[in-house]
Amino acid sequence: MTVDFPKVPHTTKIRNVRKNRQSAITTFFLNLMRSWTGIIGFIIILILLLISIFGQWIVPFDPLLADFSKKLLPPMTGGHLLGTDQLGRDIFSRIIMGAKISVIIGLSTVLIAGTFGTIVGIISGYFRGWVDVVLMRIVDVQLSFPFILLVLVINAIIGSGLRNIIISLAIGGWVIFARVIRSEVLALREQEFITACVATGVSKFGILFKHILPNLFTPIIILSSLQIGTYIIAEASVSFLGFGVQPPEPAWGNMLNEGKDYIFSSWWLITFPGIAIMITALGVNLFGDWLRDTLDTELKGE
Amino acid sequence: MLDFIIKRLIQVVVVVLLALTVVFFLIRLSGDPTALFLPPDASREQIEEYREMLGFDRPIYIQYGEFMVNAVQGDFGQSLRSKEDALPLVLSRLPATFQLAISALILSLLIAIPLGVLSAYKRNSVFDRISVALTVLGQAVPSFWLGLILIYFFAAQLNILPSGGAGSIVHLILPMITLAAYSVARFTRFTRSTMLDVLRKDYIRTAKASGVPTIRLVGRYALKNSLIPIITLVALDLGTLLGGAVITEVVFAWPGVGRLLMQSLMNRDFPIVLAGVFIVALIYAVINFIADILYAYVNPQIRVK
Amino acid sequence: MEKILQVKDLRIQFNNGKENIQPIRGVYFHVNKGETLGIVGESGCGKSVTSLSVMGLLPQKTSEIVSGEILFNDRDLSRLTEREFRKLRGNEISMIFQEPMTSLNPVFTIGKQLSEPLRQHKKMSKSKIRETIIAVLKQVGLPRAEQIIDEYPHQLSGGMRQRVMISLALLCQPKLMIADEPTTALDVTIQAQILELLKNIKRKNDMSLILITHDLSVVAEMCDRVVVMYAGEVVEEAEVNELFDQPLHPYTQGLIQSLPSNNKRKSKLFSIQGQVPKPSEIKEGCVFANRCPFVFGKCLTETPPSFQKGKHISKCWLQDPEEMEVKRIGESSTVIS
Amino acid sequence: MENQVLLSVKNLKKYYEISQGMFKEKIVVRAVDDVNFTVMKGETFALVGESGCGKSTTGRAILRLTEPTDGEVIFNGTNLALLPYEKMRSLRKHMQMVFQDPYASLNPKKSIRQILMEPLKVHSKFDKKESLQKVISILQIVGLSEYHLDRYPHEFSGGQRQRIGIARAMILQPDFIIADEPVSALDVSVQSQVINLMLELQKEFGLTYLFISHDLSVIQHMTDRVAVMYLGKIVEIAKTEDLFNNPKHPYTQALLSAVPITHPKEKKERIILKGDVPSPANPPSGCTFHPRCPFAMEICKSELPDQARFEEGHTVNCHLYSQNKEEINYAISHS
Repeated sequence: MTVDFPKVPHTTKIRNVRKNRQSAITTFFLNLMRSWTGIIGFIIILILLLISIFGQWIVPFDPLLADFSKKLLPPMTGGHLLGTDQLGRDIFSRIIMGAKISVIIGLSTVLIAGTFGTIVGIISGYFRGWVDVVLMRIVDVQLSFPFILLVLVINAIIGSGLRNIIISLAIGGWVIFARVIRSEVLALREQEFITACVATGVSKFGILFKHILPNLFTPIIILSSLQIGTYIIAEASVSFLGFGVQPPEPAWGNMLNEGKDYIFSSWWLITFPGIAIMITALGVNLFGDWLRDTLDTELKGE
Repeated sequence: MLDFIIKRLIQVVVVVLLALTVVFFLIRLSGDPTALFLPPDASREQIEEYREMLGFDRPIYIQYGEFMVNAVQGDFGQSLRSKEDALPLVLSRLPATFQLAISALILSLLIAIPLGVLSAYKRNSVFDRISVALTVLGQAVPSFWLGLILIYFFAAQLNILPSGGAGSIVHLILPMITLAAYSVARFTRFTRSTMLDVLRKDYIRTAKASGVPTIRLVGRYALKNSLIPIITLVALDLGTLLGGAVITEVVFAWPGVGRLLMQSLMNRDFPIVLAGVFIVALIYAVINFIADILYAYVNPQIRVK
Repeated sequence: MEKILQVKDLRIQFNNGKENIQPIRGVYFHVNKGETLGIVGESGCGKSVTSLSVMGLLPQKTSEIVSGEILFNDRDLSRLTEREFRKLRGNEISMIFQEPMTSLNPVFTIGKQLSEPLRQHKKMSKSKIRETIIAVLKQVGLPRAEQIIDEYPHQLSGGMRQRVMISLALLCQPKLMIADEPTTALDVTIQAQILELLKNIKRKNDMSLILITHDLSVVAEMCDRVVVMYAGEVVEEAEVNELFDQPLHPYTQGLIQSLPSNNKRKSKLFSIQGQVPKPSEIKEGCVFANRCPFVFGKCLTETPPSFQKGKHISKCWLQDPEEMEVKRIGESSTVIS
Repeated sequence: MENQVLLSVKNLKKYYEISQGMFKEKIVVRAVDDVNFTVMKGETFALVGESGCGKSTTGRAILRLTEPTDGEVIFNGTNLALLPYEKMRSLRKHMQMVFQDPYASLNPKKSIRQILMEPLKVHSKFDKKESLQKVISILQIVGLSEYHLDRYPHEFSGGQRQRIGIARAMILQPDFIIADEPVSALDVSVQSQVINLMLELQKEFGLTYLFISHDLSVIQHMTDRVAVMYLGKIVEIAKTEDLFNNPKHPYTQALLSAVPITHPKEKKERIILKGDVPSPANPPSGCTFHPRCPFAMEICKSELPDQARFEEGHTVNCHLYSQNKEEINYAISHS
């Protein structure tokens, strides 16, 4: 009982109707234009990225060069826009260089924690069984310990430095990804379109890679963008407490740590690095919120 | 309900034991433990002697077993510096931390819930916009920096509040505000969005259709529905609050567990670190446990079962 | 006959942040005292929006009544303040919603939720309130009313919850009850129970009922008169028998003919081609023109007025006496609007 | 081709266990409890019942979209319930499914081209060019066109999405399609379009349907035989016309009488059932329908009724028909 499909003449050209669709980038900017906060966040991030890439060429002074004759100069004196610190180093230059450290830490932590957490989340959520039970118990245990404290303890044990603070943050941060991605996978698994794939005869791995993974892209992007801000603030806190990035590296956190002893005499030491952290976190958060709002509505359709 | 409580209690125990295990192995795996326990200028003989004394020459699983057996009995050894017993030392600092954390929590809830409700009720008004802007800003300000700025203004400039230390209620004001700031921002924002969600629900429309005035709708009805997710968030955030307490304690020289833990980490005084981790994990697990029960109380769908 | 509700030229506009759309474009209908009026139409035709506007429950920020009147006992509801509306809602007009599962608040007991309209509109003591609620719960056929009053919604089945919703709407003995798809979420056997209940209650309480539904058989079962809505307009209005015997608008004809029971078993069902236009796609001419089997030139360019034949109104050029080449016969055929 | 058995379901069971905590026994929900029926080649067999009666779970258990707890599903001589996953996967090209919710059953991130190419790729039926030809021709068959190839599901209306769902099920040219409430999410005017499409496809390709629905008028219109389900069990099976003209089980009678009239002048005798459907986690003893049954007898409370057979394969599970005739007449005349 084979009934053939009606023949379609071979001359039929397959038209591509993509022409009248917006490209992804155009859509991105059109959506961005609708939100003030999104634009602000985007601009802050853009500036941050630019100065962390080109910072070393635009700094007016060597950020590491100490000059005791110029120590604790207030802002706008001697060509020092934001003044100098207790060793006579230019604060403006140090903040610019600090941006690079924050960006490196934020991005690499999100990359490591995100990748690891996502993998765990997918394994846990898709294959379930005892693997899921074990992994989620671990996540539960870790989540039952304050993030910042965990990072501090780990960092104190494994030692300071840029690499180690990234490792500490990643160890502290992967669980959020694992938790969120797992619940996304669980929700996706129950979706009718996944059942439809099983009914079609798509293999388990086909379903995972072709149907579940692409649908995880959005939650991963949203979560990552929101986590970067957390990581940057956490790093600053850890460095402020004397762990993390060590002097003389100009991280915003340890600048505040060094400056806090001069709080009664020289306000600028603690003011500007803090503002830098705040603006960065603000930009990342605003952008992340905007991303979540637009992508979420996109997910839901119209 | 009873087996729910028992189940959660078992979970608390597991969490605490696992937290200890992880920190124990992290410390052991991060290098020669004896070196960590002794000042860097110790002689070779001293190290060997110490190693034997602390039993580090034995296989690690025996050390682990012994540590856990002792830990369960509350014995974490002595501080390497002051030679005080570790756990009692940590416990003696606990009231100060509680004082700070609880006052900050109460302060933030007192501000955040009314603010969030009002913001949702007057959505898109000037008041709402300002409150949203402040919450966004509040979440971006690192708490230790806020602490420094407060010290600068109120201690250094105005000289009306102490910059650190403990003792009287005035000492509490700045640390409490510092610690509460982030939570205020987060809770306000969450209360607002939860309220907005609830106000869109079918059952709110039903109440409206029975002639309930908006004020009562928001204050009496929607608020109770919103409490369930708010309690969940507050419980989850207590960890952040405790973590923030550590930093705040350091900034304001507040004599709590956090400051002790920080000093011990600096000094590599690991018995105290372990005792501190034990206490923090225990507190956090217990808080979550209480939150779960509270949650069941507010949510009749769980309670009635 | 006394008209309890009159809706005249109602136009409602929604703003979704990007653009303005008008899901309701000039709706006319009325409800006589003591009758059941059915409003039928498919999803998106504006039947629910219309009913919400009568209740004053449209979202305040994003929607706006652009023009028209909603006369309830000769009082224009479209100009009422929120405070004035509140005194009406649940008191003189009440409403039953489609989803009994989500329409009751999960964290309050049934009694607490039912006491609300009485608290707002009647001065009653607590014990009197409780008494009244139990009486109404019994009236809607709920067993164990004395216990149910202290239970939470999740302890009840869908059918029971819908009974609770009906009792909520009934508490203050309203003059008009609006039921928005009251049985759509329910199973057939439960639907039969609820429809029966609505019929009895309407009779006993001497009120008028607006029944909003997509289901023609519910209309056949329940209604005295029917308004058919399509794409934000009323396309036909008639007494129920007349509508089923002699539908005038091609859309109504199509709906009735496409019911499986009106077709020979296993045969191809009659079906209306194409799809409902989106509000943004509606242009000049008749809204149904793109799907109408009888479409002709005028339909595409001019919006038809409502033609009236006795009590039967239809918004279709085919009913134009000139088009039909039927001479006007006195008053029986006049053009309104 | 007539009278050839395509699918036979024997003693199919699907139980769910719900944990009640450590100290309480698990609750067993008997979603599908000992279901038996056969589907002939080329016919449309309906499963009808109210929500929670287990009709959808039965459909899913047959295709092993949910693993059956027990029982046999014999399709063309193979017992699907015992097949290893990979074998089952390759057999799926012969049996497909159309889902109720056309919004949820299409992956929002995939274009129509990707959605329709996938089944062909999975079962490596054709090369790329041929596949595309198939996709285009199936789109035309279901009333869409190649113009829609690169659009995404959210750009379509409900009816169009259901057409796409049907196209996906049809593209592998299966012998058997399970349609789970395929038209209940659709508007009336679109509903008839989709029913027509399904009827046409059946005629053209000789398809066999298992049609799951709660809508009795649709079932009456398009199916050949019907099984009525109540609380996980089949209570009556008959030819569609027989069932609608002469329902035997009290539940079927009540169900049919509850169907709304289609013309206001129609008068109908209603059997209004008492109460609600009990929970399948805690079904009544004996015949599960007895608490609501107007004819319930003593025996119904304790014993499960056997199947009574009538002419033309009409079977009923009810004590009224296993007792002697006089008692039945007594019960009916006193109702």
